[in-house]
Amino acid sequence: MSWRTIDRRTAAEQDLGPGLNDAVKEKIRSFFPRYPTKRAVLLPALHIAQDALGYISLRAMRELAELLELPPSAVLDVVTFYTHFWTHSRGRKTIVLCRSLTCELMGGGRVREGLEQRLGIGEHETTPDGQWSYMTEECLAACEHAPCLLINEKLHKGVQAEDLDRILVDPENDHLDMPRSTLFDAPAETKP
Amino acid sequence: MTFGRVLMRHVGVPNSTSLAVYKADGGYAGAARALQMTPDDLVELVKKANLRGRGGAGFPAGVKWTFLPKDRTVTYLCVNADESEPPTFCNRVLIDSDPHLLLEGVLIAAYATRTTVAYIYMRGEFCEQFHILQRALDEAYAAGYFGHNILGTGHNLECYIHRGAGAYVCGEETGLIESLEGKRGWPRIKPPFPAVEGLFRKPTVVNNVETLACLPHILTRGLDWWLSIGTANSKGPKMYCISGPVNRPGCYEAPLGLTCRELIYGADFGGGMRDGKQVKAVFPGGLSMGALRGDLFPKPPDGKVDPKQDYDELDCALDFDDVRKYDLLGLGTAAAVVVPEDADIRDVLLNVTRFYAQESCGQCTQCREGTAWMYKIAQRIRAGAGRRVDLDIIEETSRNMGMIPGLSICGLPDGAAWPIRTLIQKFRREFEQRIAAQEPGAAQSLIRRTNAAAYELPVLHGRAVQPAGGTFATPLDVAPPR
Amino acid sequence: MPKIIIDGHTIECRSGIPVLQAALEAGLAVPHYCYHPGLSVVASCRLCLMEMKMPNPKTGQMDWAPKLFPSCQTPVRDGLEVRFRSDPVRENQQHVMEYYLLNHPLDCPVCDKAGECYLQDYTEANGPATSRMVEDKTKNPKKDIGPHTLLYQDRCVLCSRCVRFCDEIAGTGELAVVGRGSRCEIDVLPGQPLENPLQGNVVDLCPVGALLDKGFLFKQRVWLLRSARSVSPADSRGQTIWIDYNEAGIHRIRPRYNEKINEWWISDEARFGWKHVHRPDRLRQPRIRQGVALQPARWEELPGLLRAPFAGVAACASPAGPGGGARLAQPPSLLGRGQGEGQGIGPLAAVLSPMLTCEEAWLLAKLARSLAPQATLVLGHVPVSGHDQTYPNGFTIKAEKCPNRRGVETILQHLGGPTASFQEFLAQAVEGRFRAAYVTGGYPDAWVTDPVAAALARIPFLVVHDLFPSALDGAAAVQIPGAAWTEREGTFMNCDGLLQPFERALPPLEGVKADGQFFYELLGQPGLFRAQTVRETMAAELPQFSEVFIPRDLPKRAH
Amino acid sequence: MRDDDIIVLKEPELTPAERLYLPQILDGLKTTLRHMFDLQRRHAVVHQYPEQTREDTGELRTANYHGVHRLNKDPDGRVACVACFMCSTACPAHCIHIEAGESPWPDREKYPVQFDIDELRCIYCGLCEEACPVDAIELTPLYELVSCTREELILDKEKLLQIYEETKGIKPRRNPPVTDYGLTGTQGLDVAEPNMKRKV
Repeated sequence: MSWRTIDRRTAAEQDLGPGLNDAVKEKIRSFFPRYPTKRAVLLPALHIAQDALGYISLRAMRELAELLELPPSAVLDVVTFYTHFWTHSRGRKTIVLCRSLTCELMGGGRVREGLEQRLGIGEHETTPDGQWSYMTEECLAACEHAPCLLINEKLHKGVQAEDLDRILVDPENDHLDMPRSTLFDAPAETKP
Repeated sequence: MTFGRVLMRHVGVPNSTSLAVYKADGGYAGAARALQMTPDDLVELVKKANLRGRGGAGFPAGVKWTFLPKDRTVTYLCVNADESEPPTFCNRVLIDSDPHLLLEGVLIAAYATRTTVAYIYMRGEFCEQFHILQRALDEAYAAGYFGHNILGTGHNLECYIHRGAGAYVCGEETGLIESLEGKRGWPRIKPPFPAVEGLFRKPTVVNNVETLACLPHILTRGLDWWLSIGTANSKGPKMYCISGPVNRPGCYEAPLGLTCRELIYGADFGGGMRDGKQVKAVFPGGLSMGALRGDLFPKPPDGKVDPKQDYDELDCALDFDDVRKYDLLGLGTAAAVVVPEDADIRDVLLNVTRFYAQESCGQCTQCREGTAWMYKIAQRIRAGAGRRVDLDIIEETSRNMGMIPGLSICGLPDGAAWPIRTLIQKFRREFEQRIAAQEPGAAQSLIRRTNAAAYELPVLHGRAVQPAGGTFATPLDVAPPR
Repeated sequence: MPKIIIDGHTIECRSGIPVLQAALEAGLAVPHYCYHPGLSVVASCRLCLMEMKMPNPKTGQMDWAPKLFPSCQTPVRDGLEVRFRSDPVRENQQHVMEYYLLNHPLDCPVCDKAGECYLQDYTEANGPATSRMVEDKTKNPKKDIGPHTLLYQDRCVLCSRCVRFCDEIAGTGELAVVGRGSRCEIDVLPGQPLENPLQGNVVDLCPVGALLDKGFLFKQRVWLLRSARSVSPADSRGQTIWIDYNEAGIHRIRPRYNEKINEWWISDEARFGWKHVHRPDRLRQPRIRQGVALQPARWEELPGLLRAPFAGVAACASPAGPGGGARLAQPPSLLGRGQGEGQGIGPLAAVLSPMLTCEEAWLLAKLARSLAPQATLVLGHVPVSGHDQTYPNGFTIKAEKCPNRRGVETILQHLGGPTASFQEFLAQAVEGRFRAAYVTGGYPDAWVTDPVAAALARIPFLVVHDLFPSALDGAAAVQIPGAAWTEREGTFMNCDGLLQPFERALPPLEGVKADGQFFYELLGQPGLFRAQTVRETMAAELPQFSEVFIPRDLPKRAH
Repeated sequence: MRDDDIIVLKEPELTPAERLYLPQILDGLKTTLRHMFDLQRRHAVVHQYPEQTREDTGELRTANYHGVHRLNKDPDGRVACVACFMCSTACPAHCIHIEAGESPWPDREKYPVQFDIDELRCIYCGLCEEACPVDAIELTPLYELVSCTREELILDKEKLLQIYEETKGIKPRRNPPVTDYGLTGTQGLDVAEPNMKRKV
């Protein structure tokens, strides 16, 4: 077909991305007793996989499907439905910007502009040095501190466009590991 | 006001998330009391308390529990902690400061419904809250409040936290159930209702965080205390949220029936507007419930005040009934966002339509296509290429979606239609002023070239729509694309 | 049988079906997309909404409820009163149609679905004439999702029928809805294409032109096609099909509803199993051996040419004495090679292919027996590949890839006398027991293996009646071109003994005579071969053939 | 032969008044008589063709004259036809034969591989022009249609496109190609990216 068509029948090896290692799979299997069906483990499994790989690669989707005994498309279906999951690789630090009504009224739009200007990227893009990605969410449920944003899992409250310089260079960003419980903590050796 | 905070009594208390602090303050006494009653008595008690669900619809929790089939073998309890309604954050505040109150509520509800497995469905954006709750849960397990043979009563309860991943529609109970089952959060068709066939096709109860947090207090403080709070049909304390440009944005607990004006201007609550601005509009129950006119309503050009239309609506009492008099969908989450006088109403419309276009799940046609269309129109109006007929189209579209006229599977399109419709209805004059003031040529670049005729066709077949009027008197001269 | 009232008319319907199905079967044109009787109900298109009478909570009287109900989700119950002809219902239909067309491209001229597209029909019946959306439409890419299927995403109305089909019927789940809200799309996981053996059904299921068959793409407009009721010869289950054809030939095959066998679906084998009909190397002329080569012959001379040698062979075999070998059209040397005549086995054999219809097999068997009462009747080669495949909802693809093995067997059993299986026949042929044989083929694929060719080469007077040239050509004394099943009429008996008639779609290829007609002429019967007439004569002897099964004809859009 | 292949036609029943045939005869005579006695218009009825053509007398209305067909080109010079078969469906004389195929261009899908019109069979009714959704087929004011053989008057795609080049000066293409995207012209190239990368 000479007109424009996307070929979905094949996926090149380099597009498949990284896969899950045994520790991650074992972690996922540890969730099986919690639910009566294996399918119900899909959402926790995706969280674990994203913690481990940074995003959900095509190979990870296939492996998860195999692990949970699902058709592979079912994983794709769920991954694309939820905004939390990335289907392409992202930076080491991800900024989640709130764009709910309160945040916009309180100056969220300017924060977003400032962010795009400083990082030079659009939504769902990554800076060339692989450090930053950003996305917007409809509401972070921190409206009393609007406008607010998340860097990895740390909430920054009452951020104005002028504060961005300070927030972006904050050395704390580099070790923003939340005190995780054992739930979604990907096994340590798989951390990127 | 002599109302003592109960749901929020631990806000600001140091180390309040620990079991020790919670127990020192009489924690888990309600659960202990409940475990001594029979489940049926407990259900009866909650029914008498007329505890109406705090999630938005206000359905009595006790009645919901009685819908469970009598001969069930397995029951699931789902806790709806997917608090996604914009400007709502009371669940977050509650979990932040008092996770054990929620867990105690879970325990009581699980006992009342004879549930042995409970899932707390928590939205993906709650990161810190997830860890707080998980720690609290681990503590409670260790202390024997969860697990096998709780406090020696022979009742078992496993409780798991299940994290969502960013989908508003998973706050709908069947959407939540689907999501828990590892599918996309497409709400299910009803019947069967979750109480009969819910999670994993078993009878299921879905309750909101705040609803469950009320249970320990009903048990420890008694029914009389509970019934003494609030208005005739809306009993108990409620957590109100206020955000936007007010002096003290935040979450406040008050008996049901607080008025909107009190919430904004009351010294105990919002503390008045920042910089002495006036209120243009308030969304008093989360976005979905619709907008109220503020102090500053658009004045008619001739200065004549129409008593039917030109009044502010801040005296609306925020309970389950009074809101309907002001053409709101319901109480919702009682989370108010204040739109100040200097905000452009078109921005508000754009934000609201974008939210629903973004969050519509895509199942029902009216909602999937309608929300996206309204967003496109709102974008165009914001860009300065609006027409007066667009307001009619948006309003008509908002009437043609939702569960109330039976046109959709879940209530999300109702929630989408209400704020948009009330915005257009209550602020139409301002929209029209904005449209009248815009650049006449602006529309050209934004209107599909191949469908120029539609620009002049405001009439849907068989249905009279207001004459177009529009901004532009003459038809657009549309050049063919080269 | 519950009775429901639709728009004031009382309708008796099957119990346990939704109101929508009852209405459709009663002939009402209720628009709908997502509902399909073979799939689960999702009630997401919101187009089939109706008004329903419910007890009014205030008065207790039955009254029209103030809201609409999806008729696909409401089961029928006795006394239910609903209406589709009312203003709220019509208004909703208009609005939904407007929503559907907001982003749907108006490319009907190049869309293969045009003419049988639900969106076209419903828009014409219910929709507004113009769209009020003046913004640009959302454009989505086209996707190549499988070896046979293309997905035109921007035409999709997200009825999710295809997704449910893959999940529930095929059980393979290759398709999924991806994305959310107005950004929803149908897609496969890259590298996991749609290629299950039932995948072609998603194209029929698609109510709009989103899923298209690559083989049919751009070939014809559907309103230029005619449809013939047929039965697929692809396997022994006898899936009922529509053959869509026009003067240029067959263009596609669609499933024909059959409550006993294949319901709404067919396998890809049946769907794509017509390509051989138009293969250019089809035999087009009868030929007889003269010297070494086969030379063209006229159809008119064939009956004489064939009857004489067969009768001669039969006479040879009889104790009465030497036969009329001299009267044979063939050089006697050619005949003389055959030596032995087995005990109880006639030297004449007729190989009845399981690709023949019951009527043709009957005529050929009768012919053989009329010429030689001891003629050996042989059930032809039964092609088998793999194992039976059964899908989650019970759809089965049989390993036996011929339509009428059971029909031929029934006839052979009834006629009695010397019969043989194909293997026995081959073994006996190798021993040289046959002096003449009439071998029918008609298989879509090459079926003559080397052992078969070697065995049949031992038969001095071999008549081959087949579609394509094969390794038998060198051994055949007479070669007769066969007609494909689309060019014939008759009945097939499926593996469960169900007798199903099918009609002719195309005229036989130029120069070819339909098999039944030729056998008729061989038997010396006057007039035209009509399957029905032959079947009636058969039924006098074989009661199994007195009744055929014809599936229910459903109204348009009732699937 | 299937039963529905047979079309039974019934001759219309004539009423007794119609059987007289007199009204029809009188009706015809009326026209003849009118021309006989209308001296003023008599000269206008007959042209001295070919010495005098209708172009010379200025009576040829180029905008709607039903002459030989042409196939229009799109702005990129390609055949505008999208091979939808509408014209051949509408054609009462069955004189249009189309074979469709995949287009060699990235912005369009379908185009006519073969497009033949039998000008001898054509009755010049113009229904094809009406039916065309992209205004690709149009009737030109050319009426001098002559050839030495019948085959020459079965015009193929190249010939029809050539007629467009010859006649676009006399009769411009009626409607610009602004139907919905994908059908004609260079639109439709800005297709959105696939969903995988577009989750916003």
